Amino acid sequence: MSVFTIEAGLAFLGLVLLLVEAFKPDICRRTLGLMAIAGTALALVLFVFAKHDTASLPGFMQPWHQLDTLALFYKGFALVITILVLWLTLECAPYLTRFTVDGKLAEMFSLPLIVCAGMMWMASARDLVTVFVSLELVTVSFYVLVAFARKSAFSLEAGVKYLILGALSTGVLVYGIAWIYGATGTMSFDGIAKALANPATNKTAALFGAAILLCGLGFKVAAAPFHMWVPDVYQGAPTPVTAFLSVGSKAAGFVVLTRALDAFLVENSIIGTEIQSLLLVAGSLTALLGSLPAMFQTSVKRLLAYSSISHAGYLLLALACRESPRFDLSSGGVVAFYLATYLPMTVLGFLGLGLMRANGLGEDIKDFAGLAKRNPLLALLMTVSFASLAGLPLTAGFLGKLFVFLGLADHGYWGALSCAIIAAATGFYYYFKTVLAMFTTEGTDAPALKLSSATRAVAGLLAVAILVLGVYPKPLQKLLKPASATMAARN
Amino acid sequence: MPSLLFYLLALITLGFGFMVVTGRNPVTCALSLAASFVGLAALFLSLDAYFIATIQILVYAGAVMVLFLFIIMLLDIKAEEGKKLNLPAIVSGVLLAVLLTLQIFAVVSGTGLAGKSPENTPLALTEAAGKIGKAALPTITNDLKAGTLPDAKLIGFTLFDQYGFHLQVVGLLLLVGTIGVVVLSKRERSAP
Amino acid sequence: MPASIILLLPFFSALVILLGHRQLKGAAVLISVGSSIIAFLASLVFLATDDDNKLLLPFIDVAHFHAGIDVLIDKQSRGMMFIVSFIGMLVHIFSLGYMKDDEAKPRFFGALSLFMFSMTGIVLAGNLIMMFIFWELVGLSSYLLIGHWYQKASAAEACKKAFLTNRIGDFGFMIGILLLLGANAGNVNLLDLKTAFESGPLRPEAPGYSAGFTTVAALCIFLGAVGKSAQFPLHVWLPDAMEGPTPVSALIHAATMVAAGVYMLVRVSFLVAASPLAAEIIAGIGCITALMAALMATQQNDIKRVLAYSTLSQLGYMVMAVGAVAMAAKHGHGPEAPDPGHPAMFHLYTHAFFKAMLFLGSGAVIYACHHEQDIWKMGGLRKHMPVTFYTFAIGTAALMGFPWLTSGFYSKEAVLDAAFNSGWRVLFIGGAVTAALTAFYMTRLLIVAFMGKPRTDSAHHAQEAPMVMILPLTILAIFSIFSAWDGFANSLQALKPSHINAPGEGHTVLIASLIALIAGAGGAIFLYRGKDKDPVSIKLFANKFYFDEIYAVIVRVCQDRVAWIVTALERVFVDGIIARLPSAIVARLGAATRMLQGGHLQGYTFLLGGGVIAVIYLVVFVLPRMGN
Amino acid sequence: MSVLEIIIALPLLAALAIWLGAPAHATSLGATLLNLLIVLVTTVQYAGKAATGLAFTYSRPILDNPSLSFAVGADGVSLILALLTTLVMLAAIWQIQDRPAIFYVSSLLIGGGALGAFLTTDVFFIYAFHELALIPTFLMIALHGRAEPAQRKAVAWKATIYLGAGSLVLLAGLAWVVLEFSGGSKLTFDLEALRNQAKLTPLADAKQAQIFFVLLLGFGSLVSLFPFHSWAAPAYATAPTPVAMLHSGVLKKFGLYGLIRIALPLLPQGPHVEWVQNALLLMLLGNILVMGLVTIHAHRLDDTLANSSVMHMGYIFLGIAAGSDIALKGAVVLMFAHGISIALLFGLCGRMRNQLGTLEYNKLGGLATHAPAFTVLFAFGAFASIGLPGLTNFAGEVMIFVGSFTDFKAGVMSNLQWTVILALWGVVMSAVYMLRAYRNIFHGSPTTGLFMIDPAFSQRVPFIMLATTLLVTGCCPWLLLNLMKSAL
Amino acid sequence: MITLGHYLVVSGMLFALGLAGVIARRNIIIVYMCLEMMLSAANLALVGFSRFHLVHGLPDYTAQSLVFFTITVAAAEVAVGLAIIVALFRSKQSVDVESVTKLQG
Repeated sequence: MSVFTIEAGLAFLGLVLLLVEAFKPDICRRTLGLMAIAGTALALVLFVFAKHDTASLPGFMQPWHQLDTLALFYKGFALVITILVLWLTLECAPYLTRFTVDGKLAEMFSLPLIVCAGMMWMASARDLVTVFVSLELVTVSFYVLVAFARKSAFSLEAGVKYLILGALSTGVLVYGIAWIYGATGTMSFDGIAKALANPATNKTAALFGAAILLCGLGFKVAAAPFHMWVPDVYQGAPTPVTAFLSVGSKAAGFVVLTRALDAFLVENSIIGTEIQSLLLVAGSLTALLGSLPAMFQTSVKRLLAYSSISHAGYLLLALACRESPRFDLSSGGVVAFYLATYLPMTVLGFLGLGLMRANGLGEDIKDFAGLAKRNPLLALLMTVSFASLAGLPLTAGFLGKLFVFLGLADHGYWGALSCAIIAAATGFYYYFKTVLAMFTTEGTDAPALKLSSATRAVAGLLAVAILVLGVYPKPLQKLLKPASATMAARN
Repeated sequence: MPSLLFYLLALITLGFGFMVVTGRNPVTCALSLAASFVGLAALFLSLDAYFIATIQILVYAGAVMVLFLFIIMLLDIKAEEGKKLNLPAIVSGVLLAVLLTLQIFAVVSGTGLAGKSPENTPLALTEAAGKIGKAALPTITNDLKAGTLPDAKLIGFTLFDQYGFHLQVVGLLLLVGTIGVVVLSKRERSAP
Repeated sequence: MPASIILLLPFFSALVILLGHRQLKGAAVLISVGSSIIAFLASLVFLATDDDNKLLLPFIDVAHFHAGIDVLIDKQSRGMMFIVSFIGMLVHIFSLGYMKDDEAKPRFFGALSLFMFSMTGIVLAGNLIMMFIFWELVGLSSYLLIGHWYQKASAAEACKKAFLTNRIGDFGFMIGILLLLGANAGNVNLLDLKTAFESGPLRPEAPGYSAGFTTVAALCIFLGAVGKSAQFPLHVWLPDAMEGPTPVSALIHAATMVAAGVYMLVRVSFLVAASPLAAEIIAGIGCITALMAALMATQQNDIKRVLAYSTLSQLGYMVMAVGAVAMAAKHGHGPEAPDPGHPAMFHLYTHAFFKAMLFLGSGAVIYACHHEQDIWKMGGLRKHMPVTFYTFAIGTAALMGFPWLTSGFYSKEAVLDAAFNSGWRVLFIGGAVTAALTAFYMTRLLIVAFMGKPRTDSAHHAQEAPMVMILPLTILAIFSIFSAWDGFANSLQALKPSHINAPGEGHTVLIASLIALIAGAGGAIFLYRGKDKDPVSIKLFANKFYFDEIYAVIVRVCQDRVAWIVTALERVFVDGIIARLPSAIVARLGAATRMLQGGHLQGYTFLLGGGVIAVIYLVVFVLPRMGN
Repeated sequence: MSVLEIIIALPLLAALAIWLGAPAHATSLGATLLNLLIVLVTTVQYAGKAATGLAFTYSRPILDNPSLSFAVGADGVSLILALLTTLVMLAAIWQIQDRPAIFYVSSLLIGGGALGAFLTTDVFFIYAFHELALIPTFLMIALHGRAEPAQRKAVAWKATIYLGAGSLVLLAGLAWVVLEFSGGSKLTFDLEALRNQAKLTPLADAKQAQIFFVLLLGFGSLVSLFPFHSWAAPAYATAPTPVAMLHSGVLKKFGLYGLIRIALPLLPQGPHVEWVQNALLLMLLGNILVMGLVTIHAHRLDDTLANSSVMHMGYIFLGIAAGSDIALKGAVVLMFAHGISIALLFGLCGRMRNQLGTLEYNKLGGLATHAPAFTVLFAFGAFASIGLPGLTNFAGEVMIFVGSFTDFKAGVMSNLQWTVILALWGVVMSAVYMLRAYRNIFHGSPTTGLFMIDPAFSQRVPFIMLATTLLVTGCCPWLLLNLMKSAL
Repeated sequence: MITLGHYLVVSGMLFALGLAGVIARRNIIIVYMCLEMMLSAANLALVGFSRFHLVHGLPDYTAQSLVFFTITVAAAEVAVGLAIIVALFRSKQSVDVESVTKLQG
């Protein structure tokens, strides 16, 4: 079975679920959700055992699809996050349905499948056309998902903001693609890399195109100064969608960014130094602009949004550090590693948020007061999640940051390193503000919070993943190792 | 192509574009946009992109604009007359537009690409017929040999020969769009 | 073997009492007294042992730095050991009576044992680190004993004052040790140091010799002695230390601990000898202390305080002797080289007996008068407490240096002789005047307290002290008379200078001291006989030259005020600049960046567009020109 | 499997067990007691081995490149600190009375983290375990601190931000170290490998100085090196008793341990380059003199103790600045000594606060009369921190001073030696404030202050244990020194 | 002579014009129109480049394929976008950008 079959099947499953809902409107949403989860899980299993070489793809796909380790990793990543988002949707369903039309959630189960397929295609893209179409598939789906709970003013506002800004970024992206194409005469990453390594290529046009293209992609990954949509949209969107955006969409954006940068920063690239400097500046700025305003947030959801911005900053900085000879992970590998660690901690955070909402509580820090008393387990798990987000050692988050910082130090990017350190230091403040709230004893008259065993299992699994990745990252590193090797070969 | 015609078309495109940006009545804006797109389509024609020009008119000036107008009518949106203009936004918008234009000027004048014109880079249709080789359909080579540019055929060939996957993705995207529209604009069946 | 018994027995006694004083109750007293008696017997055996320098216990042993508990057994330490253990034993016995009714007897005896341990350590110390260790420990035991009646605010303040003043001295002592240690490659063994100074790398002829260094080192070490032996200007603690129980005053603050400074100086006399300037300063300080304390003593009314100032004065004598001997050696007037005798040590030895006796006597008086210490509230005790009176009189005579009969005479002659030979006539004059003053205030004390009629009821009803208290008094009285005799002194290894009986320079010293004695005693008899209140009132002396007041001001200004200012500065600047300023900046930045998220779509689109333009500007127009 | 792994794991497992519902007091006490025994046996074994390097090593590889492994190993220094940790842990846990389980859990976590930091030999884990121990510290100060909620939160935040920022600077320094000393082929976090590389190809002095300075700032702010100290005093004064004991006694030693263990072997010339040395000397003088005066100014016992704890760090830094073998060993001894004595004092201080409700000097007095055992125990702590011979602190201090004078040329004083002289004045100051505290609290008439009696014997045991340790190692510092036979 | 540069400048100006509209206008529908204008401007640049990047003497049709996709995607985006705008209008009775400022800070 080829990977493409799985991807297509996933999209198809999305359509089937829509049809099921259409023809059997009274179907229990839990059934629908579980079907989606089961389907995705099946896809994941099949994906693991599928053939992982390009030759196994259908012929018409072969020129457009690459199945290197990075692509495979991100495909798996997309499947995992989709499963988790679907689960999160089920958890959040009790309150989400209050804001959806007729209390229906069917599209919340089917669209993620299509998004997942889109993200998997993005991961394999070898040219800008593929990037564009799959990116748009994802983006348009997200327009719908963000505004899905449209009876909530927040969700709708987030939808409008995401729509306008997203469309603007699409325009910028296409304009950038046009100029890159104009400068290099090709839209495939390999071709672009080849052209950029050729000194005869027009440098100004290439720089101009690359700059605009990176602006467009920067929007997707929330790089400063294109991050301004993130807090509003993340806060307004339904929590599962926020999780999906902050993990899935961002990861997909970073995959594409990795691919594009692999081309732009190819050896002897005529625009290499400029783009690298841009990345350093943007990365530092992003880390800071994510961290500094986060200190004043009262809503945990918005806080997580800002945190996600600053994480994007670290990821950009990781991308700016190209070859690290003394590292088994290339920049792409570090990014992948970071994202892999970022997944469980962010999802766990959002899961906690969703559970709070589902139990009739708010999303503000003050609503977290006394959580440790009401549900010690949840408080513990959330603490793990936030500790990891803050980058505390022995959690997954620390290793990711460590690799980034090591890379920066290895290349001597001290300015960027100091910005990252300041951002991380600020991070301690706002993450622990929330943790502290959970453990305060004041205002604990609220009733105990009950979790189903399945929820506990999923949340526990995520926490364990954070801790295991934090102390035993070897398997993950191994998984990502060939990725760096192939890229090193290509570079 | 005569310069005059180009400038005329550019004027139409940009002028109507300007009216979109400045028009106070949404309907005026929509119609100006349609006009601007027609000008744009003509520019596409001048670039030998007949198929693109056609779908620009069909899809944009046709379908999309109709959709816009339809929504404007449906919502009965009043002109912004009564509303105060957001002066800082206007100033900053103009400022950014000017800056961006200047940058593009600088970039365009700074690149060697700018020198290419239809005159110095003419299409070589008959040679192309030979170079494309057997991969292409006979009807394309025949047209090329005859000295006409089989634009639609070539695009179609490229799309269906190379970009089959992308077409399917775009198809899926349109489907998602449809679903989205339904989800987002459906009226609530049962009042809560 | 005796050395370790003498050293460790009191330690274990103290430890046992610390651990189990609740359970032991009365037994604690017996343990302590028993250990002191055994230690005394051991010290007798010890007198017959050979010279030795050996490691008893390890302490710190790193790289080339070896600081163990190693004992240096020679004539000096054997003699000193005898004094310490002997008087210690007597004081223990005396305390049995004196502290009979005290609730915290175990604590008292425990601390006494601790003191015995520490003092023994000082005596036996073979190196300066060990000396310092026990130096501090005597400070602790002194602190505990002065503060025995800690409920009394004055006692609590006094013990604190004693410890802190000693700390200042120890500050110098430690610096001195470190300097010597650094200069002598980590070796501060007394014998090795001596060799180093006399023939080793620190001798004056050695390359790189620095006279300044030697002087500084000597003075730093001397500062330790200044603290412990209560020399000017660190003398202020000793009079206050009389807040402690009287046996403590006798043992620690008269006979032994305060003499440790002198003992230590004698131990490092090679160092003093190596620096003439230091010797002069030491002699000068000693002379000033002797004179000043004697002047203060003339106006004190508290029986113990008179004795305390007398102690100060006598300690000044000894210190002066240390300096004077070193100065004399430079002039070629020193003793013959092999003569280990030292006037300071000799005076220390005799003084220990008669001063301990005087204190114990005063203790008996205080005990008899129901803890009344004002001599003007006594009077006529001669009849009620004859034994006490006679012993006290003997002690007084010894202290005044009653010629040919008392031990004090010989040792004082030795000191004055050294002063006379030092080359500084002023030392000798100071010493002589002090002698006169000593005669004066001691006679005054004797007359006011014991003669005449009882002035209060408590004096009237005073009774002779019990046997356990009388016995030590008597023994000490005997020693006060005979201890300077050759047979006695030599067998006790008292370091009696060999030329003591042949004062030089045509008996000038002898005549001067006789005149001083007659003038002092006569003046006192003339002034105080039959008086019921003090006919002389010199505020300056009575108020101890206002030292306490001056120091209080210094402490308030230099320490408390500065501490206040520093604290304020620390809050404002350090905390402000290091902590609050950055966090304020970050907070301000955070607030500013938050403004970007105004929630207005137009603002966002502007930012996005502006961002694109900025990125283009940066990438296309700036970075390529930077040529990086 | 190494015995050290058991030592590290035991408290952490106990904490987990309590969180999951095991009886808090019994579990934690049992685990700590067992741990103390294991550490003692291990230490004795090590001393008996006459081995000098690392012992009980075991390594579990985690990453190949960068080379990272969970590696444990102990030498004398780490064993001394492990001993300190287990002792203080036992005392801290033992003295908890009528408190929620989180007190036990946090104590176990802080202790376990400290043990991890002291007994692992991989830079990564050394750093990681320390951070692990910091979190419960913050939480406990913020949640159960002895102040109004707003104030204790502010205090906790200050500490958090300070230590967080310090940790990040430290992280940067460690990253720098790892990058510089990893050799050409791959990065390694293994301390031994880094050390070997440092021996093989030492850096230029100037560069060593730079890296050392970064590490000094990082480690230093964890140890409240002046002027990065202002978190410490309020944090200790506010922290719940076991946390104050464990943090000031144990965890704070981490920074010093790091300097001795990581910075000095890798950058032997670092502290001796003139500008670094002068900076360090100035900073530590700030600790000793400025903080000494600040301590003198304190009006409450907790303030006095907290500030004194900051002040005493100056001496340990002095040992590090001196850098000679004697001074470094002295620094280790002093770390141990200070840990025990300050834990003892904070423990007693906490008990006093519980019983009396206030620690203002002007409201106290004469406690010695009715609480003699308590007084004696306090005296042990107080005199230890004054530096009285016979208690461990003295041995450490004197070794540091002596170690600073090892290369003394008669007549020429180096900056270091002048600093020692000034630092000696600090010894006088510490006597001033400690005796002032002692005088105000214990001396005087019992009627002048609040009433308090001795705690029950079982509650005295932890403090007796600490006092005994002070006495035994104070009289026989060679017990500790025997564990550090080879030069540091 | 009309060169590629002319087309690029026209495309750039159209793009800038669209951007100005997006920033300056308050009516979301018009904002959306301006966005379409920007997309079209990008298309013009693409077509221009494709015309002058000859492959075998013919315009590069891969770029024109992208234009095709862009137009399609734009259409879908417009559909979804207008649906959202309709939903917004239904809930707020306004399509002014200032009606969506609740989320901020």
